[in-house]
Amino acid sequence: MGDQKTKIMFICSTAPYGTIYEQEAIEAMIMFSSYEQDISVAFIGDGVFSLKKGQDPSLLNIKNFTQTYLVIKDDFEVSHLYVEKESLKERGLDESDLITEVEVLDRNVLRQKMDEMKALLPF
Amino acid sequence: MGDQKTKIMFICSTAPYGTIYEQEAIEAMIMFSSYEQDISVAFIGDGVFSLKKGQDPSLLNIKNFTQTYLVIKDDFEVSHLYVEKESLKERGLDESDLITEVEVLDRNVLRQKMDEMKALLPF
Amino acid sequence: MLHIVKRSPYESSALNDSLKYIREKDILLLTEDGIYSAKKGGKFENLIKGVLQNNKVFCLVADVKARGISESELIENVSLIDYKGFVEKVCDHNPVTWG
Amino acid sequence: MLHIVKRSPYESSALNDSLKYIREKDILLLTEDGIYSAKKGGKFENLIKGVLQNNKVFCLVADVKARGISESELIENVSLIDYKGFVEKVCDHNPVTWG
Amino acid sequence: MKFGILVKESPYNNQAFDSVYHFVNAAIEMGHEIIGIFFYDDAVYAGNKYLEPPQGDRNIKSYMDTLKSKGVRLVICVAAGKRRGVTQDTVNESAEISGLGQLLELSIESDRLVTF
Amino acid sequence: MKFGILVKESPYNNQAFDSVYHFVNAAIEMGHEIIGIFFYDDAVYAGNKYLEPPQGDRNIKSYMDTLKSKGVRLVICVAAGKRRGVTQDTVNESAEISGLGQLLELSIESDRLVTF
Repeated sequence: MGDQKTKIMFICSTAPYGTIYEQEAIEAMIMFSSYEQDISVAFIGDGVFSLKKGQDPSLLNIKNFTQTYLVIKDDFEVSHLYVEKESLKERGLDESDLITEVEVLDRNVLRQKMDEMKALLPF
Repeated sequence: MGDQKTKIMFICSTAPYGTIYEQEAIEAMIMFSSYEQDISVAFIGDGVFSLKKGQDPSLLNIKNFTQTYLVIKDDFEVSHLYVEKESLKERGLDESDLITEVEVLDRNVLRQKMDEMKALLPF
Repeated sequence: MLHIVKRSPYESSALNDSLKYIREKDILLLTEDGIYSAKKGGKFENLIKGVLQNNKVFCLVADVKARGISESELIENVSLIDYKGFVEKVCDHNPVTWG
Repeated sequence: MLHIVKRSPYESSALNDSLKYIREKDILLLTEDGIYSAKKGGKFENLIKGVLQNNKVFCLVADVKARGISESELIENVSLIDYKGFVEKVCDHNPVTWG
Repeated sequence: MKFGILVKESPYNNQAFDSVYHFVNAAIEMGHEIIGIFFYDDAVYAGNKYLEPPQGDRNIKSYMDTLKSKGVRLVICVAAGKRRGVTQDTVNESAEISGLGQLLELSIESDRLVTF
Repeated sequence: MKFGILVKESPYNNQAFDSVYHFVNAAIEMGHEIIGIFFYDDAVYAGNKYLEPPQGDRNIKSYMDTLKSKGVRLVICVAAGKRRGVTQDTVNESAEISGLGQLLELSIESDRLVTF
């Protein structure tokens, strides 16, 4: 696969639980991270809800898969977790509502990051 | 199934081709109509696009299933085809854009029809 | 009529579509991703407050808890119900599901 | 960047989401139910006209024909392309699909 | 009361079938009767007998079996199923394959038809 | 150019796989290389060998066979497939089952990755 790391961004824009996209996106992130590429994850739109504190899907018999984000940088070597500031605001959320430390970016800055990517994976 | 006819309304609110809902809704209408109940179909929202004149999905290798609406009242004894006026207007359409004769109703009137139904089937 | 909305209002027109058909004595029930409509401080707060002037609005508690929305984060006068409450509402009103 | 929008703008936020990220030199490609965005007289006519001031907007011809939208029903300056045109646009721009 | 259920969404892509499961369990516990669940559109995938969910994940097959054990009829639409590969050869033994007439019957015989 | 394709949507519920089919045929005709189509999420249902579409309807299985005959690799995600009952026992012979590493490889080896 060559020496240079490939820059890949997951664009997570769906809410958790109502659909499976975010759960299977995380499964992909975990697998990707073991190949030592440069993986980042951008949360925009409803994707920011995946990082909301206090999730407890036990009444639905669904596992809280978003807990993986707590360790995704340390255990799985994902390089960056970006959150779009405008999407947080529109949903009445701020950084203190999120389960883990992230880089909150203005939409314009996030767009510049997208321009650096080899591949964009929307989920 | 008793003597009284049951009033059932299909609420078609999805555009054709992009998803399969409208195609399978028609398959259900056809089957239902052979049981001599009182079946009506309401087109609201993007559902009105199913009745747009000039559809030709041959380039997609998809059949033009909406042609069924041309005969659904005569051949399949569907009682009513209702179209919501406001949805047409919002999409820049009017009655002359539609493939078949329908009853164009104000939303309020359509809502009153819904109140008379035993069961509402959204597609 | 019981209007069931199960999609996020941020990505789907389901909430708006339901509100076009809501009338006096109808109930709005938010389930699955639909519960985000009822979050305080979100984009739909004023819309839901408007609905509450004429209609009752319920959220399914299992869906609210799953998504980490605490009771204090819900718009005032939105009520929580469990699946049994959901069943009761369907007994009382003919249901229609949006989106 | 090539922004691909495949959902109806009337029921999905995909078009709006794409426009938040569109920048100079980007292209908007409407496919599948996304092509309804480009219909003259529809709710999104002004929005698309605004996009056209800075960006090119294309519709996939197979999807437009399927849905019975004639060329004269499309907003002016929206261009039709076939699948080969779609492939060419992807060659020229990194694609991102919305919704 | 007598309930009929129509489910249209794919069991893994959407939460819809989970909601059906919890709704139906609550209704039965309250003494209501579920006269049937009709699986249409992509919901027919719930009737596939080959599902092998990972441990700790939602188990659609066991949901089907539980509902069946409570006496709920699980009807997979024959036409929607055939198109999607859910047929007599591949259907979960808790489910049955039948025609759209069954959905009409649910609409007629139930006091309420609920769509998920 | 080298293209990689990711398809996420259910083949019957959505038009996505139809769009993939037409896009890929056009690209091949133009002399481009398709290094693979990765089926993820509900798109894995396209790999089921039991599909029996009605006459005159879209035929997902024949689309798969045609793409394969043109030399396109059709990769069904093993984890997404297992959950949904698309496994070694049920997979269409034109498709292969493999891991998410294949999607990463498409992202790296292709000039463009297109998502449907």
